[in-house]
Amino acid sequence: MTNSESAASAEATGGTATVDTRDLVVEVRDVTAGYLPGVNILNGCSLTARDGELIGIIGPNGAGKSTLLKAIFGLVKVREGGIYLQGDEITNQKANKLVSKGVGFVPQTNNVFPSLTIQENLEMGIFQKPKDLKHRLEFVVDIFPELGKRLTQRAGSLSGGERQMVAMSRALMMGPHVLLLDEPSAGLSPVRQDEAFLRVKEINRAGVTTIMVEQNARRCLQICDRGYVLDQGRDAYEGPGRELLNDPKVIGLYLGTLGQD
Amino acid sequence: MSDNATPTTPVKTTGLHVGDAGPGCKKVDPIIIADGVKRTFGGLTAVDVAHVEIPRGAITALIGPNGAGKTTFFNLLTGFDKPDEGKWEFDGRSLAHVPAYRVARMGLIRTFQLTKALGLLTVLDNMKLGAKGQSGENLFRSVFPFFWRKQEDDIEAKAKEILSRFKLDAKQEDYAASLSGGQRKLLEMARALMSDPTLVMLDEPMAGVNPALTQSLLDHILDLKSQGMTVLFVEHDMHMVRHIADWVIVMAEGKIVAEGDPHEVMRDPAVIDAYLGAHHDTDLGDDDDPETAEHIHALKELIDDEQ
Amino acid sequence: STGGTTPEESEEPADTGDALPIEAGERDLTLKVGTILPQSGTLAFLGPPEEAGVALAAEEINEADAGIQVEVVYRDSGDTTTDIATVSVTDLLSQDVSAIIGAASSGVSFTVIDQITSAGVVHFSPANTSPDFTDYDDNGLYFRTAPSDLLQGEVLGNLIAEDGASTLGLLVLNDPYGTGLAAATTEAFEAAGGEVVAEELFNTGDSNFDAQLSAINAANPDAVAVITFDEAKVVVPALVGAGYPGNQLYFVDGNLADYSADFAPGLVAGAKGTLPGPMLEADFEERLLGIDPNLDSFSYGPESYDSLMLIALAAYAANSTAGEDIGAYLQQVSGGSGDGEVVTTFADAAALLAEGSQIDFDGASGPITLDENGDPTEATIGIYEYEDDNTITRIG
Amino acid sequence: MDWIQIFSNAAQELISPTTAAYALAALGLAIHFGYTGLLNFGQAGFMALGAYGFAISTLTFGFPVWASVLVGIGASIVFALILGIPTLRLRADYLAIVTIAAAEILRLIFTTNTFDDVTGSASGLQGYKGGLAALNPIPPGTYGFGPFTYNAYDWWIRILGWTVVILAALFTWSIMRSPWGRVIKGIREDEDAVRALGKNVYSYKMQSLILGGAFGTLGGMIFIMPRAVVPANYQTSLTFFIYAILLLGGAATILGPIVGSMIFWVLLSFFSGFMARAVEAGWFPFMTQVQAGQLRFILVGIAIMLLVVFRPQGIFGNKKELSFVR
Amino acid sequence: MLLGLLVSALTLSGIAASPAMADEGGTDSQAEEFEYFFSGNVKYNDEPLEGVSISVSGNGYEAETETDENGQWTIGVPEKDAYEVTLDEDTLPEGVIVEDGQSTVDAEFGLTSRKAVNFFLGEGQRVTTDYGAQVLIRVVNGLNFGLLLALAAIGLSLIFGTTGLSNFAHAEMITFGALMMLTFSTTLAFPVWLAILIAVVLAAGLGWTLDAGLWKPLRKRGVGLIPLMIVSIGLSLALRYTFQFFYGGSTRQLPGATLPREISLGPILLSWIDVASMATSVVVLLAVAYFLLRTRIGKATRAVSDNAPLAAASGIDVDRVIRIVWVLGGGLAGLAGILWAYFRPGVSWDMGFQILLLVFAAVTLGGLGTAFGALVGSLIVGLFIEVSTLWLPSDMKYVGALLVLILVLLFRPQGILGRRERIG
Ligand SMILES: Nc1ncnc2c1ncn2[C@@H]1O[C@H](COP(=O)(O)OP(=O)(O)OP(=O)(O)O)[C@@H](O)[C@H]1O
Ligand SMILES: Nc1ncnc2c1ncn2[C@@H]1O[C@H](COP(=O)(O)OP(=O)(O)OP(=O)(O)O)[C@@H](O)[C@H]1O
Ligand SMILES: [Mg+2]
Ligand SMILES: [Mg+2]
Repeated sequence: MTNSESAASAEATGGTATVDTRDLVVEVRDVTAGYLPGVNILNGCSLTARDGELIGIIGPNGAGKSTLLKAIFGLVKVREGGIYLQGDEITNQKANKLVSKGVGFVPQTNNVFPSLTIQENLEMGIFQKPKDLKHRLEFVVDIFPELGKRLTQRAGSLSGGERQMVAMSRALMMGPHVLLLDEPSAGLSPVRQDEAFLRVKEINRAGVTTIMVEQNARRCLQICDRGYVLDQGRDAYEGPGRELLNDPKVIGLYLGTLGQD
Repeated sequence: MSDNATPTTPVKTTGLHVGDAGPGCKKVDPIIIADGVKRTFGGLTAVDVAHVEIPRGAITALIGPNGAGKTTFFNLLTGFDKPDEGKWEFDGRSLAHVPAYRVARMGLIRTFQLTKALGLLTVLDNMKLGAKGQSGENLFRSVFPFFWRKQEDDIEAKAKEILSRFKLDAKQEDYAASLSGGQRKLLEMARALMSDPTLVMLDEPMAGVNPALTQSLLDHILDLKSQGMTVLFVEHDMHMVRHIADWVIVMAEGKIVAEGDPHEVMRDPAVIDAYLGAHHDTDLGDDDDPETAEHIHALKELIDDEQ
Repeated sequence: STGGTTPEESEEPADTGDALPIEAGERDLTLKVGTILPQSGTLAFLGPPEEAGVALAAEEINEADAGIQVEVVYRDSGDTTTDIATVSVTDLLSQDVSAIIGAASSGVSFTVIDQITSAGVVHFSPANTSPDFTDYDDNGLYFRTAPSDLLQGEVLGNLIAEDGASTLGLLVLNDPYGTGLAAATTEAFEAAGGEVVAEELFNTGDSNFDAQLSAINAANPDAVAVITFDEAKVVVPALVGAGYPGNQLYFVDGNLADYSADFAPGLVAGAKGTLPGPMLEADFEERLLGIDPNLDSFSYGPESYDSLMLIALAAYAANSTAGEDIGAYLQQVSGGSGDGEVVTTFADAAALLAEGSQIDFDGASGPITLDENGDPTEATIGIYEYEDDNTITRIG
Repeated sequence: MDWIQIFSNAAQELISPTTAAYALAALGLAIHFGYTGLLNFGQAGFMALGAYGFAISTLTFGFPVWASVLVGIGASIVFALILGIPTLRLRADYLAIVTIAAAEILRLIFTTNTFDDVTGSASGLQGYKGGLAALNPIPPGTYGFGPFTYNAYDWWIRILGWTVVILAALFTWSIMRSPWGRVIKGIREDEDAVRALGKNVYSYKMQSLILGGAFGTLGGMIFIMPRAVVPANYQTSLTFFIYAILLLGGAATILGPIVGSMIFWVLLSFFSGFMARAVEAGWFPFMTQVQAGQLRFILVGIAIMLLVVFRPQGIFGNKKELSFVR
Repeated sequence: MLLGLLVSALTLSGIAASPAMADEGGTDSQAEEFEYFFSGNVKYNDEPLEGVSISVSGNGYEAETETDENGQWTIGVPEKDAYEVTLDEDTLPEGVIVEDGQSTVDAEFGLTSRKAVNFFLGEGQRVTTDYGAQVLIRVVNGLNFGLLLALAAIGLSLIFGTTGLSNFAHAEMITFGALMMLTFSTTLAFPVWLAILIAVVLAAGLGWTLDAGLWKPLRKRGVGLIPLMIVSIGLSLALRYTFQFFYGGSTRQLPGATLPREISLGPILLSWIDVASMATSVVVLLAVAYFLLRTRIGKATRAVSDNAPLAAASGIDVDRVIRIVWVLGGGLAGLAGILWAYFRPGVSWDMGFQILLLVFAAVTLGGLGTAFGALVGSLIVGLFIEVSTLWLPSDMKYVGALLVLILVLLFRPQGILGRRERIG
């Protein structure tokens, strides 16, 4: 599916009543990418995110969701196709360049600096804008009070969920225009998960274009504007979150019925 | 994709406890008994369990807020960490000062929350490593293949079977380092099952695993339960806990704070308050919540400040 | 007796009478000799004067045009850490050399002596002093020109005693050279009524010597003998800097050098040292400098020069360039078989040999006479003193 | 320039006992580092034990050859145990430094003048070859063709040395494709995971340390057959060179260490011969003979770098593994 | 060995040596007639005694002489043989006596033609340093050496910390600083302060160059840490011999390096250079610690060392941070090299390589990658090297320090200041 088609289909299937006329912020155009020579993980994957949209990506394990985020963020080499940020090509750009262009990213694994304290981890989140440190620190500690109590503990000794909080907070510290989240809720306790989703939504509503990969697909599709289902390196389904949530095919293949009881 | 997502209603094991269900209550047939186990890190008491028993032949869920000490408790039970005090036994045998590998040999296998795939071994080799009692693992016998060839074939067959259940069969010849986050979780769990453990302790096995697959794997676990295996797992996915757990133990700040049947425990206001949260079981999709609106406003200000 | 040495003639030659005959007549020989001297590694500072000595000898032999032409192939011995010597020897042997000159370090020589001598090639070291070579099973092919440490040690011990020191500190490099020399010095010094109050060893490649120096300083001996190679450049300033009087130091051949460029003026003024070899002919140093103008030390240059001279003369005497033949004649041309006319230049020596007469070659390093083990039996040990500008003058 | 001579000299290194000794030591390291992930930087110490164990048993105690070999191996097992008990719990990089330190301690003990009677201190030991030479079945004489022409003893030690190498390689190959090898490789990847699966990691690491150490020890014995025992040979740089050889060939491979050793020595010999002749021939008028000797090491250093740069996985290594290195 | 010496002694038949002391007086005119000489000193409580009569007898020959104003005497004899040397007690000054039987000494020539026989009378009054003072001196030396090691180690530790690379070529960066100092201060005769400045800047430049030309491209290609370590071993070899190529194999001194120490505090003697170098080390170490713990770049450095991809995702320019660390590490190594050249003293092509193991030991002992650990480790290594030789033979002085390293790691496997990683 090319970008224009996909945009068109988004409008056509248009669950949301109005046609979206906002600017394209992120555009992934037929991207092919992979790790090993000769093995493509993404096979002509396309995705768009308009200004202020909250996009959810779901799909089976190994579908290439993380790879897609990494490709957008320049951490996996894009072999074909292109990635555009507000119309400018950013294919294979250095990660720190993208950060200065207002893109933030939370990886799925290894997402904290183990030997830095929590506070230092958070400071790293706002490395390029040290002036705003105080403000944002307060903001983040407000969301995750557990962290506030332990600002001097080294992140390496944190529990899995605590790490995940640190990782989330670090991204929130950035105050980016575009936020890429890879399974931010994994490992969080239910109450923290809800908190995290709500905050993501709030941040998004405050104007941050957000693309999140989630395995907690129900929660994700509940809050997102549009969802993509990725399978075998390409976008298999795409549509408004609610619609996907109730699409029997999507349920059968990806969502399962557990959450419905 | 297969159609194994068809819902099944698992058979719950009941009548596990003696007397009232509550923190530290006695079990009819406990497989693990821990007494006064305590572990502190500097000033922080991560685990402080007065008494807990894990029922045999059942699926027990260990839940609790982040940082409650669940993983640390796992580490203590399996010999990966040493408690400051306390004693605990498995199958009637004390585990104090027993090194991790011996614990595993007794049939108590655990997985890690932060996965430990053996990166430069193939997925299949990862699995084979999980099998126990391999005669070819002895240096002297390893030189002569006829000692271990047959056993090796059996192990391989078994590994392939489990892999296909875990949807990893396509990746069996790849290095484990090339797996995605969720696939690693799957491998971690599949590998643990290779040794036919008496008790398997899974640390957040399904975090990051696709829901549809989760469902089919739960069936597998129930299968194993029916064959007599005991399962203790940590999980934050309440659907899953409700679905398969026969018993739930709630931990908070290192202590056991509640125990009981899953549905009952999840109705406990204290558990809801500290763990499940008010939004639990509600849709997060609607924007009309006044608190949310307030936050959005604050955020917008923050962003405007920067410009 | 100012400044002279009093070489004593060998009274009782090791092997009298049965000298091999020397064929009279013209020769037409091309002698190929290899060297394995240190070009790289920790002993590399010893390499240049040694190679210059060999090169000078080759030049003089070839200029003499006496029917023998010498071709020298220079290879590296490295040090014992790099194990390059075996590679160099393989290379040299493949070029059919008749003799190999080297190595500087006894340790390296031990690594290659079997390889060389079992190939029927003469192994001739200008600098090995380890006593273990004396009885080594070398097919009679191992020779050396460096005088034994026993001799220098005795001279040094007596010198320190004569200077009135009753106590002595030793700072010693732990290798065959250092420990051998230290033992001989100690023996002589104690026999004269003194006492060694501190003997501190260090290893090649040690980074600093503070602990050793503190120990010596703490014992406060009347004199300190510094038995080292190049390490002296580090040790001596540190020792004097720590308060030990520079004029009570004694140097040995491994480190007796001109320190005017290295040390603060007067640092070692009045210190003494011993160095084997007769007073170098005034022009010998200049001749060496003519070969390599960058030389800043001449250690083992004369010995290396003599090594090649003797090898060439032995080949000339044998009228053969086979290693075994050279080995058979080496002792004889050095004067070790007793008879023979004393000669000091190659041209004279070759002229005598061409007449069929025996010779006794005395070279730049003294009246070398080899015994049946290939060890030198005669030597003169010079005594030197440091001037205010840290240069040395021979005083005995 | 006599290229034929340069090449034929270099070719001789292919089968030289020194090459065999380094190959064996590198094979030991392959077990340690390549397969088990033990960053053992004390292989020189194991080699020294082989050399000294053999020489001291022969010289001081008058043991026959087989007993001397056993003493050397016994010593290395004891060393591995002493070294392993405290260090096998260490993280890989700590282990590296501790093993360097242990090997240096050994070398310093062999070097110190304090035990001169037994160790020969800095001058080392010689005169222990009689026993081995007496076992030589080859009648005296010179055999071979082209550059490979040696006398009976030289052939004997070459045959012995390479036989040991081949046997060791076959042995390593067979254990590494067995379940034992799988556990060992698992430990390299993550020992906690392997521990959780019920394997006694400590014991496996110890077995690996002993086995690779014993190979190093045998290498040490072969190493001294054509030369003498000199303590300065066993410095840390020896271990460095062996690592270079191992990585040249490929860390977790059987043929890698052997071919790596051949390449290393052939290169060294080639540079040696070439540089010296080039200076003699006046190709580098600005350079002295002495500098040529040094330039060779510069070139060897650069060659090691280039090989790693252009083939980081080594000659036999698997390119794919590289994309996953941490 | 001893046996060997004896054997070779026997083979040295007629050996000649020159008479020493020829122009130092005490040579009787009769000495000229002979080839063999006895000579010696007569001293009482370290003061020379003049006019004491000494006689030599043996082999049917007898001769006598008197000591000169320096208490020295020389007697020539005709044969190389055993003689009796006797001091005539009557000629001694009032109050000076010789213990019974010690006025006659049997003396025999060795290999040379000269033999010294000394008579030291009275009590020797050698002033030795007492044990306590010795310990003190060693401790101060150890601290001094330790600080220097720390300076060298911290750069290594930083580079290890940020890139995970065990850089064996660090030794050559140390040497490089010293060699540049030598070039600019001695060869080009710049003022010392300027030469130091230039040398440190050039060393920092070397760090820059190495990173830009070698390490960064290798990082880009994703070469693993162990292959990188081997590259550093190759680089170390190449650089070391390059230094030897250009500077030769011998040791040289920097200006002012051989001046005596003149600051004395009790038994401790220090030079101004020692004091300056200790002060420099302390100041620089504090500055580095401040840099790491307090500055933004410093924290970024640690972040990169923890998780470089994540650091990049946080907006840190990883390559720039690593470049800064290399420049800093190079500069520190260069400075360490200069101080090392003064401390040792001496500049040589392998001076850095000689302490590489110690530097690594120090870094490890303290805990890999922790800057303070490097300091603590260095001090311990320095102290142990200096102090342990009070009990150990001095040629085993590193054994003590290395043993401590092993023992410490036995009890703290993560190093002194290192932290244990969490499992699971
Ligand atoms: N090595 C350590 N040093 C200091 N604190 C530690 C260490 N290990 C764990 N902790 C602390 O102990 C507490 C319990 O951690 P644990 O990992 O057991 O939590 P958990 O219940 O598994 O949480 P989660 O659900 O987030 O995985 C946490 O607050 C953690 O920060
Ligand atoms: N470093 C790597 N090298 C080689 N292949 C890789 C690597 N990382 C991932 N892969 C492969 O790429 C495919 C997609 O991986 P990716 O991590 O993008 O999956 P994902 O959709 O994020 O899955 P999950 O939900 O499990 O995180 C998988 O088949 C995986 O095996
Ligand atoms: Mg993923
Ligand atoms: Mg946990």
